[in-house]
Amino acid sequence: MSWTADEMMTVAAARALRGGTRCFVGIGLPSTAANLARRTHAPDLVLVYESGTIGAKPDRLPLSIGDGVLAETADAVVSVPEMFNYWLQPGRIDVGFLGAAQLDRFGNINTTVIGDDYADPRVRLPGAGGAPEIAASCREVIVVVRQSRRTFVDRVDFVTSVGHGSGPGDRARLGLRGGGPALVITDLGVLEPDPCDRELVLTHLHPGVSPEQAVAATGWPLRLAPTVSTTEAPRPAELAALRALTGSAEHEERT
Amino acid sequence: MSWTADEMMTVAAARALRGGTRCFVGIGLPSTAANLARRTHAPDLVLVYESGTIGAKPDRLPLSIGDGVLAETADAVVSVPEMFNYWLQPGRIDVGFLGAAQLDRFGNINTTVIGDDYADPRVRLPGAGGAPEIAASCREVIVVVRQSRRTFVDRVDFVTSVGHGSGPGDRARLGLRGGGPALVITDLGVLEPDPCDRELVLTHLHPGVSPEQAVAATGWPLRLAPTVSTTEAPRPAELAALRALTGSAEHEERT
Amino acid sequence: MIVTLAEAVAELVHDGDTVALEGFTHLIPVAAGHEIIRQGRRGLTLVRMTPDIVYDQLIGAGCARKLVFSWAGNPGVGSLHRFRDAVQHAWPGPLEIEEHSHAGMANRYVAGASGLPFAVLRGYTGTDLPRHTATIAPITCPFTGETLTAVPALNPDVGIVHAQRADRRGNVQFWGITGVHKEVVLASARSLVTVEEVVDELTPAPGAVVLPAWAVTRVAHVPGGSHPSYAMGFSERDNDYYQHWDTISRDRAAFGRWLEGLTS
Amino acid sequence: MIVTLAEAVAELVHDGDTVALEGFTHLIPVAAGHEIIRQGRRGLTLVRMTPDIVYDQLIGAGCARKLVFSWAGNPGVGSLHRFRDAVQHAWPGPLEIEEHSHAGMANRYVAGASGLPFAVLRGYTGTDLPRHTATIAPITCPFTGETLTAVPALNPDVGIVHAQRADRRGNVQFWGITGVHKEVVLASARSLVTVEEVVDELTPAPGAVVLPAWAVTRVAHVPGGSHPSYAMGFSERDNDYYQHWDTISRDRAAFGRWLEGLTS
Repeated sequence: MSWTADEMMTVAAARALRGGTRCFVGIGLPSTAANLARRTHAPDLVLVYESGTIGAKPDRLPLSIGDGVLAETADAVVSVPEMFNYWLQPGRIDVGFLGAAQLDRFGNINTTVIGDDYADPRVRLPGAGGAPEIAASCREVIVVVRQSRRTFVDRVDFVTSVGHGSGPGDRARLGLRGGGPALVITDLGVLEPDPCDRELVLTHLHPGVSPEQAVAATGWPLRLAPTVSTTEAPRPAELAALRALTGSAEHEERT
Repeated sequence: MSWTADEMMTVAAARALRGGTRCFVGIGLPSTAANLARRTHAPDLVLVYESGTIGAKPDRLPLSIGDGVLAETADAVVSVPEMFNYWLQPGRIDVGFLGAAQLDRFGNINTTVIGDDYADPRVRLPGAGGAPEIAASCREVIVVVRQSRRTFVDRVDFVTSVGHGSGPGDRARLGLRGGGPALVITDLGVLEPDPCDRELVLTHLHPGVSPEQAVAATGWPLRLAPTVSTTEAPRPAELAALRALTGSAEHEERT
Repeated sequence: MIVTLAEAVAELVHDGDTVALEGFTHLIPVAAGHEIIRQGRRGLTLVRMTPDIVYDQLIGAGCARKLVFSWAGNPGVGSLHRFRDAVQHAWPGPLEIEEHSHAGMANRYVAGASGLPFAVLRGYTGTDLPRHTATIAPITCPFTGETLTAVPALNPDVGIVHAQRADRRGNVQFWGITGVHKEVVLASARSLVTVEEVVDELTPAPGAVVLPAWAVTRVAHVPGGSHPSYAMGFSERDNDYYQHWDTISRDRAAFGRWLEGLTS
Repeated sequence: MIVTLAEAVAELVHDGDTVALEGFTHLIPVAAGHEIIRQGRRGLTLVRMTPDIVYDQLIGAGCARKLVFSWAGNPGVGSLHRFRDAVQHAWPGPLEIEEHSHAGMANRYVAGASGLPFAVLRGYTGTDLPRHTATIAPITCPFTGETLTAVPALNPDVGIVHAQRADRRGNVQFWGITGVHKEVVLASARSLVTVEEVVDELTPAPGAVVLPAWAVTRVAHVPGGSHPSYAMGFSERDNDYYQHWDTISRDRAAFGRWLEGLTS
């Protein structure tokens, strides 16, 4: 069964979620991965959406964070202030799933502006949303993002959400209580912060991806972990569940 | 139809409430008066209880501020933090109804301790409850309390809830946004703050009460308003509604 | 209390006002936004956590002077092209922005609804937002000495939301994802709620929030008034329209034709 | 997750703990308080907005070292005699008090549930409470310069409430007057919810609040566990018992007999 790089990325992200985990989910790839995990190995995964739905159990992929199916199937629906104040801020959520327009070597994230001048940006992006506080307060953060030199930059143009700041101890100094990015899952492989200096290093490559490809798609001199493992290819059951979720029977050949 | 001093006091308090008024109600005399007003001249009076019930329409007198009948008949039931933060604090409530164990000439209220030593009180009273913020935030406050030298004191032993402080301008200086006590309704008559110096002066006497009785029941040299009116005696319809509410057909002769 | 949408907007929304149309994906008062465009309001400070299609439209139509927000995008689709055009090219005019996070915006409404001048949260620390947004400040806990973040209250001149139902006296009821509905109505000096239906009496429903009539300024009966957003129990989100908007909004001329269709 | 009341109290409540039993008139966890007395806990800091009969009992039984509260009385009846005896005559031992207003206590729980060290409110100004309560402090708005009041978060070691229902996985549901139920459970390091019934599946109900099982430490099935308080839909408030308690509690000997009946 063949699969696309995006499917590999989504499957890898789903696998990173364990059963019982409380997961703060954004729409798009994170939501697909979290729902896939719930359909496969982690049926008791707790999906929390910033729209206020706690323990949503959608039978189809929600198309927005405020999809009616989330409210209808949730254990509880709370107001948005309550979601941020009572549930996210005190550290009740295990995993925050984030995307990024830019990501730097310490896992800091930009979703605000591209360009040096905030007042006159080259590209105006949507902005912060819930991300800064998700990045601050979840026990750990998983970033799901396609890897390219445009995205994986030496220094983000704007720090929307703090990863490991500029290195060890920075999160503690800032008073951020969550652990920050633990995994960055891309269409090429997986990056994890070095235990000592917190710089993201390549720890996994997806099947068929070379280290050179990953290095070439990274805007800083990407370090490889002492052992770089190969991700297990998507299993047929995983692919079937994913495609049932996304409703796409068609799929591209992986190039 | 004869009536008791307490009945006169309750009827006078009920009459002070106009239709459409949002009224923050404590249990006991204030609740009886507010419910009486709703049954007689002010059917659209909005009863708000600190237990979180907004627009309660009880068909019998609730016996506690958390009586089930309040929740069952309310337009909305909110949490206690929401009640204080979203509804009381911003000044959405027109009238706050308070009782008092001690009350001084400026309408400051004590419900905390009797005696000079807080740490070793002569009598330990229940304490503040919602009163300090009701007194601070409602557009105006009505105090309903039996008049005696023990209660109407020159200086309260403990300021639990601020009335007019120590005189004109004090509320503004303290940043209190509500108007403070506008009426003190007792079993003898009605006191109102002097428009200039904010000291409570006698403006009404209930039928059959002499000015001397009121002065004798007051622990400071009670001033009389230029015109002291006589309260209209309870009408038969008011008494009937009150007695139906309190379920007491028996009533004492007024002495 | 219950008036037409046109009457409500004419009465409540004035040039130069600070106006918040809220609804977190659900119950967005889109029809009210269109009426503001139709009535030609100018110089508005628009406030909204998630400016999406209706704010793209208001901005493109030239109603806004300033935007206060935390996430401006077309959810599930991509960018807001009118918003980007305003920020990047000042078209149809310059747009001042005041940018926050969701947690910050939600707490600003909470402070506004609570009659407090500010709210406290754990937020923004280490990000670049405080360097560009004046309404973010550190605050010290008087008991522990810890530094946290303060944001000022939002108290719009007008708060507008859509809801499922009102009764004839103007009591309002909504359920499903309730977002910051209650907060924006209570924080605003004046408020308008557009509703799917007006009933004789509200019946209790699971998860339903009720706002008493005396906490709302005006109610307007506007069935379908949240389209392309939705009203749980009444309509489904029109996901195709969100896609469709991407095509219309990419191009100033196409947007112009859309605007002409709305206002003519 | 679902254990007996005796097991829950043995596991969760330790000598010297700060324990909050909440329930605003409604859903007061009286049976849990009695179990704390039976198990002979000592040195507790008891927290409760409205200490009433069950706190009078805990204080009279000698479980408490300190009381944090805002209104201590027998609602609709009068005084709490065991509380007064402790404060006025240090019987059965001295009782330290930390006294607040309702608004302050409610906000302290909100801060605790929110993971913040303090809360801000318009409160206490001009009263004598700040002269006697150390946990009240002024705080200045960084935007307007206005002075408001700060109170520190409450984060009890154990929070205990009564509720109508739980499902077998431990998800908890309650409705009617919900008071500070959610806040005290979320603010506490450990929590216990006693429930009227355990069902296979929770069904939505108007006004119902649901706490997911993972936000609660233990659930115990204790039908009638809020008597003489009540559980809407299950029982009525026993107003006679509140009157009756006045007689029992006035007298140390009568109270002693009541206590012996409870613990033997």
